[in-house]
Amino acid sequence: MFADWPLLSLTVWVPILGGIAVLLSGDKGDAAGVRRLALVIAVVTFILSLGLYTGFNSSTAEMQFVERHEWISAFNIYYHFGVDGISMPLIILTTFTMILTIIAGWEVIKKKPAQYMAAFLIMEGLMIGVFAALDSILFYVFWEGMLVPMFILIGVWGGERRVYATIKFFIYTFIGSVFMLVALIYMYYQGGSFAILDMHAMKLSMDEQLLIFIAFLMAFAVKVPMWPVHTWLPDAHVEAPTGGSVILAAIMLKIGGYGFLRFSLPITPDASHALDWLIITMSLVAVVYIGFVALVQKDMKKLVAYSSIAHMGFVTLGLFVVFQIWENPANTDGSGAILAVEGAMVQMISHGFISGAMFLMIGVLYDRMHTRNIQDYGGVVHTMPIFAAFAVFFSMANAGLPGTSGFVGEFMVIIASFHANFWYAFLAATTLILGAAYTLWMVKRVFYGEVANDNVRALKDLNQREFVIMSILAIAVLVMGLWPAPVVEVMHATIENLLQHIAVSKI
Amino acid sequence: MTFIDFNFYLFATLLIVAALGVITARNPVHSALSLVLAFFACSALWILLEAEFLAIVLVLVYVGAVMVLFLFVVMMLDINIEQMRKGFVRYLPIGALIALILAAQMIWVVGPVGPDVLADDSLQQAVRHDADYSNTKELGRILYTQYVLPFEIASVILLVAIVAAISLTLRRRPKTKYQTPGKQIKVKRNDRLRIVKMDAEAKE
Amino acid sequence: MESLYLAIPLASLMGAIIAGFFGGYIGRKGAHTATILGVGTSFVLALLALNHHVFNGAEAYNATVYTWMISEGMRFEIGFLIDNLTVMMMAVVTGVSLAVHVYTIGYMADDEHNWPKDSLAGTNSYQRFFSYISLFTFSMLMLVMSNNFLQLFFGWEAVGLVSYLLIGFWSVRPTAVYANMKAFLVNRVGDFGFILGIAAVVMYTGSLDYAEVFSKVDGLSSQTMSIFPGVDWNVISVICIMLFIGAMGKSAQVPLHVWLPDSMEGPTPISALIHAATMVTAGIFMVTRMSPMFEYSDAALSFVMVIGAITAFSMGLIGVVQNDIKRVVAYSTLSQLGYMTVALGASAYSVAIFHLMTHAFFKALLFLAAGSVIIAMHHEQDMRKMGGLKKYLPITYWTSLVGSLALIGFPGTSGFFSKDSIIEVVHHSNLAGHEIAYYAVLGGVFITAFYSFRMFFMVFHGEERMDQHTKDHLHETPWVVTGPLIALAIPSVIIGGLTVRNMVFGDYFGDAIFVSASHTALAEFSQGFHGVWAFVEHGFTGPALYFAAAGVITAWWMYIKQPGSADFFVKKFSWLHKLLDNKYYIDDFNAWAFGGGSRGLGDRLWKVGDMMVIDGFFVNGSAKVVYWFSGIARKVQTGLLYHYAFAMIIGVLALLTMFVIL
Amino acid sequence: MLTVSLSSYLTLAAILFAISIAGIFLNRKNVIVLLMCVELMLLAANINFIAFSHYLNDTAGQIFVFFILTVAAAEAAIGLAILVVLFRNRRSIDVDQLNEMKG
Amino acid sequence: MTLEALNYVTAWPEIFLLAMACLVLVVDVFISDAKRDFSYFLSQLTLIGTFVLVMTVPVDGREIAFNGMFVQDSLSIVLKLFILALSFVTFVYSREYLKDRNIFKGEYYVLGLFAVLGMMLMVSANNLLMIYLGLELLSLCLYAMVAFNRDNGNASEAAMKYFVLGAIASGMLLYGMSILYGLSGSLMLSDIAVAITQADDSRIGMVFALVFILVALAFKLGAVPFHMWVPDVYQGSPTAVTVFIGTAPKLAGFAMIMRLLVEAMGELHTDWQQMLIILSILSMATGNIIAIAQTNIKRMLAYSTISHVGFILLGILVGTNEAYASAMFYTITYALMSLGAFGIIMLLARKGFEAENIDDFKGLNQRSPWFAFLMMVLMLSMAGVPPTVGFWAKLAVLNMVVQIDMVWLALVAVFFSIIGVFYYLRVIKVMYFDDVVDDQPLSCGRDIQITLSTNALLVLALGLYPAGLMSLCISVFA
Repeated sequence: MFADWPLLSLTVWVPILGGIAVLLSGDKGDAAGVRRLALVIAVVTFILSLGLYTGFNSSTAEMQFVERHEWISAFNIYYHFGVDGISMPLIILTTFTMILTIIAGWEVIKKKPAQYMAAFLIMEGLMIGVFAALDSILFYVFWEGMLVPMFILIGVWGGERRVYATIKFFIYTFIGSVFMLVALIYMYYQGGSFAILDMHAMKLSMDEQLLIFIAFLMAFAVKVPMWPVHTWLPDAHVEAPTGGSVILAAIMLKIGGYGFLRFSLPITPDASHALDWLIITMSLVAVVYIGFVALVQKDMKKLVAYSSIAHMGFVTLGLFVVFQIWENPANTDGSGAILAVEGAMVQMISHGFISGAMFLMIGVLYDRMHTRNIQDYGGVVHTMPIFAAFAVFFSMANAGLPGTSGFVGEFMVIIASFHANFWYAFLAATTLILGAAYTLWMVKRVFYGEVANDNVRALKDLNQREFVIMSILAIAVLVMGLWPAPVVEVMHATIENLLQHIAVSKI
Repeated sequence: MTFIDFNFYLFATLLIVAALGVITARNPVHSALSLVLAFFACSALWILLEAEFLAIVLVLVYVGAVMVLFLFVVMMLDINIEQMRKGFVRYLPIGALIALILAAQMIWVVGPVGPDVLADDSLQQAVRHDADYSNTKELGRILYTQYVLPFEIASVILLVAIVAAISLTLRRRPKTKYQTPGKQIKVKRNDRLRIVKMDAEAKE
Repeated sequence: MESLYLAIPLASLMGAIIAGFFGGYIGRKGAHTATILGVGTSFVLALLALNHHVFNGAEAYNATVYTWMISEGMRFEIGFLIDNLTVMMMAVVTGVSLAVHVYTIGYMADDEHNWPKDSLAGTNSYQRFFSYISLFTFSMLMLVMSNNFLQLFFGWEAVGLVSYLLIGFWSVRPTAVYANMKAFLVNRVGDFGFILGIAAVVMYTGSLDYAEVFSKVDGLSSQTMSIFPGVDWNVISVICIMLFIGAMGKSAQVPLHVWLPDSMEGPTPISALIHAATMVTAGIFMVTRMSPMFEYSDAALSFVMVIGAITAFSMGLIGVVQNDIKRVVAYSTLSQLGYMTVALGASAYSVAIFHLMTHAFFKALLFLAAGSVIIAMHHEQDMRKMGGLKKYLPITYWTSLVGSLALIGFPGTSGFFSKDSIIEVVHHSNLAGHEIAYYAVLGGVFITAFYSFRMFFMVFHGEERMDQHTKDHLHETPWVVTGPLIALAIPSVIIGGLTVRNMVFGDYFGDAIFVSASHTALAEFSQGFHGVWAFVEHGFTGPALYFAAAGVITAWWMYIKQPGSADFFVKKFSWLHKLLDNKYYIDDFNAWAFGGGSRGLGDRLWKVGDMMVIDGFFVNGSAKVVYWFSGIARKVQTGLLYHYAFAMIIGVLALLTMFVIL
Repeated sequence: MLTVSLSSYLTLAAILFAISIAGIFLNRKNVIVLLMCVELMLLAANINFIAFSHYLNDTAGQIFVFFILTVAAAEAAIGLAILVVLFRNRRSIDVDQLNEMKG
Repeated sequence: MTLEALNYVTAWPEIFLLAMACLVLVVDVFISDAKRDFSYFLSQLTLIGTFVLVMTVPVDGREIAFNGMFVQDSLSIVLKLFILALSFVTFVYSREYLKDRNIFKGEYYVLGLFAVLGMMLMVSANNLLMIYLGLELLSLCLYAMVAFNRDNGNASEAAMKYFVLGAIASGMLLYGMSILYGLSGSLMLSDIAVAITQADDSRIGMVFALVFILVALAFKLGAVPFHMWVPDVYQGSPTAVTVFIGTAPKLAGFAMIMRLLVEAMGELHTDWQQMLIILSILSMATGNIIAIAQTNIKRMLAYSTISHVGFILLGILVGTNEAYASAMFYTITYALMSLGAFGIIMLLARKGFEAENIDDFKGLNQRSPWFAFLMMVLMLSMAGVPPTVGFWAKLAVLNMVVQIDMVWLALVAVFFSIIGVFYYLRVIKVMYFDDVVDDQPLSCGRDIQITLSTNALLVLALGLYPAGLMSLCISVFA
């Protein structure tokens, strides 16, 4: 039934147009109706994305569901959509997370609910657009456009320092991306096409590649975010409303990783190769340095935000360690590269679930106590046992416990990076300790011990809405941890193809 | 040195001196008068260049109308002359330096030394017209034919100048009291007279 | 058989799920019925499997349950490897677990007293506890039944998780929640090495499957890798040492032992089940499982042996000065784990496993007995407030005595066979460091005997030091407590004698354990074996017994005969006492160096690195510079006409100069 | 030998131009003098046009000057009107005080 | 010579406009203040009529009229249409604003119409003289309009500054033109172009002239360092005039550059390219950096204009037809954005209150979510954030810059646009994140509401589908 539909366009435009509809339905009307409309749109989008999944042929690396229409002929820009094994899971992650986000903001958002919901829906469409775009300018349009609703979200519904945080967020990301734009234009000038796949095939000299790579790096490293351009993230997360944090962590960061996969590696393989030490260093610093920084955070959201940075370090490590895996003389059969990249992808998806869950958890507490300071809590388990159970579960997932999705990606990346160098794996594996340390220490201070104060004593356990969100996420985390095969299978052909591509020098 | 040469240097010197007078005079009235002198000198130079009509126009229109307007405004606004010179000496060195550099550069390009930009044959020697040649007639001939559109536009510009000058400066003083007979005639009884009905006050 | 094998862990899991998710609905009785049923089923099925493999001599079963993931042609699978080693572990795990389940009914009966009044977490704590221990059983079974590294790691971490949950079970107690975090983190340090080991395995063999990995080990034995530039290490040694680091965490070997004593904060059944009988032996089991690899690396084996020896001796010493009844047992456990490790290092895997098994019974017994005492004493754990309990707790007394005798290796008891074997094997070992190990384990015998009976005398004999109230309420614990004690006491005595022939000297393990021909210790030791009775007789002549007897007598002298002498020695050797009392200051060092150090480092990195340098200098700094510059630059716009004109003139001049003149 | 050529006129115009520039910069007090300086500048351009016109033997230059004179008159009218308005508002045509708006 | 030879049909729109402007002038004298709306409607009618006439002007490629003084080509037609449309919208926005300030007079419209005429002549100029006259006609109208609010000191100050600097600029223009005339021997652009190709000795003289002409062009557009008038004039003028100055004349300025630099002095491309690079970088830097420190939104937009001019120059300096098209696209979209932005500023202003400070926008989202949204779209467009048209404009220009291997220049440009994002975001920030200070209700006529919404939504719509406008621009230079 879906076969003939322009499914990708629908998944992109349904939420955007839906968001506009929600916006127009206005704040004066009843908030309940607005929410319900938003939820329906999110669910419809999710169903559409499932249509993508069911129709997806995972045995090929070809782009599927391709739509291509002339858009701006003057610059050869096309309205060009398509998905492969890399973008497919991320699209589903987006649509899935969005439903939860909508529910998460259900009664909590009292100020201008229509604008809130609309911002999310529009952002959803834009994010899906980012994953689906096959024309680099189309990609860029979505990529930048996405900043705006997020900017508004943090700024309007955020916490005390929201203005600082949101402007920092915007400018940081903007700085990174404009240089990417120049790189794209340069490649257009060289190759005459803005199509991403054409860029993949383009011959580029080493100097060109290096500059383009650096431009891309600026864009994607900020988005991921990689150390040392990560400092917007803690601020943005802390100030963002819960839903905003969830989307930020669950999806927006992935766009950086996706960018590396879609642009940096295939377009500038030689530069990626030449500069992989830089990325690897930055990733490992992220894992270790940020691990320590997370340890001393006093604000729960900040802690989780920092942990996100550390986890995303695995993504970049996995993506860029491939060259050294191939080159390591000790690694005789040259295996491990696919494992690394797939590990990075799995890590992205899993981090989507887990960080989303973590932020939702903090949101649950914040909605009740209006504080995120760890020291304001203590002994929450005594008043919110069900919640505490979820919290411990997600914390363990965050710490990479096997059986949860958090483990899969880390495991794959650590193993793969060992193929390149013992010390990569060694430093990456420190996350086992650090990740557990900061997460569990927070859990200990927040949930365990005696009831800290009367505010905690007055807490009410999860309501039905919260319970449903948590359960869905918990199931997702668990299923992916126990059986990641389907996720890996979807991307396998694409990644294999990608690696074959980048193994060939472009010079 | 021919007569023409002599006149050129004479009026050129006069022009420069007058121009310097414009920018250095303490009193704006003196500046204006220097400017008039400059126009005169210039007018003489133009005659040397066989642009008689424009030379006349310059004197008649410029000196006769525009400069008078200038002087009129200077007088009207009654400016404190003592204040006028402040800062002049202080900025003179830099101003003179800039002007000298600029002049040097410009002269280097168009003057006798430096690149010979005027090397083109057509610029070497001016054709002297016959005595019966009428500059005015010649100008008039092409002004109303070839340059009819600019001519029309010039008129529009003048119109704009009129409209602008009037709309900017013409004002009815708001505090001036004047009668409007029409209004006075149209006045009705109710505008002037109000009958107030009051209840008789009750005694305590 | 496949579905039967699958049913073994799943039965426990089902119990855990039922009690965990529906504990509130089914109530206490429902919860313990469900979990006991589940674990009971697992136990019965495990026995069936044991029968199938051991007595019917079935072939080892090695198959995949499902494919977890395929990447790069490598299959990550969940599967079972069932051989004699596994079935024995399964039987021990499920058996001890079953006993603990039953025991818990009694132990946790009054659990609500352990919680604040209005704690919601306390309302279903009973059911939750059962759920946890069933979940643990499941995890442990997954660990031992695994046929690959992935699942091993999965079980490895899962038991760690349950251990975490159970140590911190009384989450209202600060010490408990400190201890559980500590346990998890220290275990994670081990896992850190473990995962690197797995990574190395994957890299050099391209597989996670035991069978496949082992088949490639031979080819790797000459390969080297360089971790530090210029230094080449044997790959197998590196892999084995890293894997062993994992084992050190889980099996609490020095210096990763620090979590185990603290784990006694958990309820006693947990101490018995997890922190004595099963989980802590996972490391031993793992090394045994990996014998085909360890055998290729003498360096790794020496490392194992030395670590084990240090643990065995030094931890026993600490046990001597402990006053908390559970902590004594805990240190004893540490020490015994050291023994097992030493055996591993001597290539005597079967001996290690044998000791593991016997230890599981008598240590569980001792813990449960200690728990019984604690229940009777109304959750008083300090031995200095006990004494003379013999007459109040007869069953506990006698079972404790059995356990203690087994622990010190009284000839004929199960502990005797296993411990004596270890000592002998180490004696025969030819690896570097075996001398140290030998003296350590021998000295350990004396210490073991001393602290065991020190505890025994302090608790059950001598004057009654408890307060009147406690004394009035003293009575023997209920049958659910004593029943398991008796149930465990019997195998503590006899299991060693029954199985020593097959397990240590026979070919019970078959292919499950591989011993290289060059490691002759066990073979040499086996030559001296002439039957169980001869072994026992020989035991009476060996040095170990004398050491043990000396220990018991010393304990008797110090705590019964001359009760004040202990204090005298404490004063006389106060430095030693202080050193031991502070556990060699390792905890303090860890808290200072790792706890404080990492927090300090984190703080520094955050405040200086992130906030000052990146945010302060680069981010906000550049914003400030732009603002500042903007503030300066706008001054150019003075509002004065002549400046504006000047700007234009300068512009003209500049352009003229640049393009016309130059 | 001194002979007047085209470049003499152009040089003269250049000097005049430079003088007017100096005047604009130096005059810090009176807007009217600024306007006069502008007139000087236009005069410089006019001299150029007429000189070229003469040497090119082309009347277009003179036509141009004709229009310049016209426009300059109009410009002067508007400029002075603005000046008057300014004076009414500020009671001053002091260039130094003409800096309410800046930055 | 017959009238036919003049080919005056080509100039019908201008003739109509002139006639109607005079009519408005006359009619206005005879109507009372209460009926002043009539002048407004008549003016609007004039613009519409002219628009229609421009649309219907019979042009076959390139039509020369009035003895070569006047040219009508696709460039002039397209630009005229936009100039007329922009002026029309400007008049719509201004009416209430002028009424509130008691300066709702016919002269505003008359001057406005004459200014439009000036722009149209500039656009169609084919002769140095015509360029000069068109420019002066426009400038004189603008000088007067700036001072239009006679009782406002800032307005007169701004007018004075504008006037003096403008006069200096036209003096320089004339000087440059005189040299150009002398060296090429003609005032006709095409002749000059031919003369430059043949020039060898006199080439440096041509460059000399170019410098002076370029200065005037830079002044007209507001490129650094000839930009000093821009902030003061933008701030001091009544907003109704600011919006007028800030939109259509930019198109006329663009046309002037096209006529002078490209048509007449295209041969000197290498020279003016270098000059424009300097001006463009300076403009982008100065505009963006100083804008950050502004608290007055009109002044901020003035600096933003300067930075946008830098971008427009980037497109021009490339020197290819495609690049001119991109610069034109940029200019048109910029005019559109700034029209909307000033429209909103006027919308917020009311009797006795100028919404001139950025702080006056505080909490606009609470007062009127719709207008806050529109303003956000406009600001994002100015910042160049997709999916608004401002992004495509920047993309188009950068694209061209990269095509002549000046990646470094593109990088400089984006670097400064990052700084630019700062202050546009601040406007969005105060609108959305800050609390309301001024809670007076917003009131404005339906016509303004609809026009303003269309204006801003057009910015968004063109962002979603810029191809139409872009191909229009390209076709102009094809």
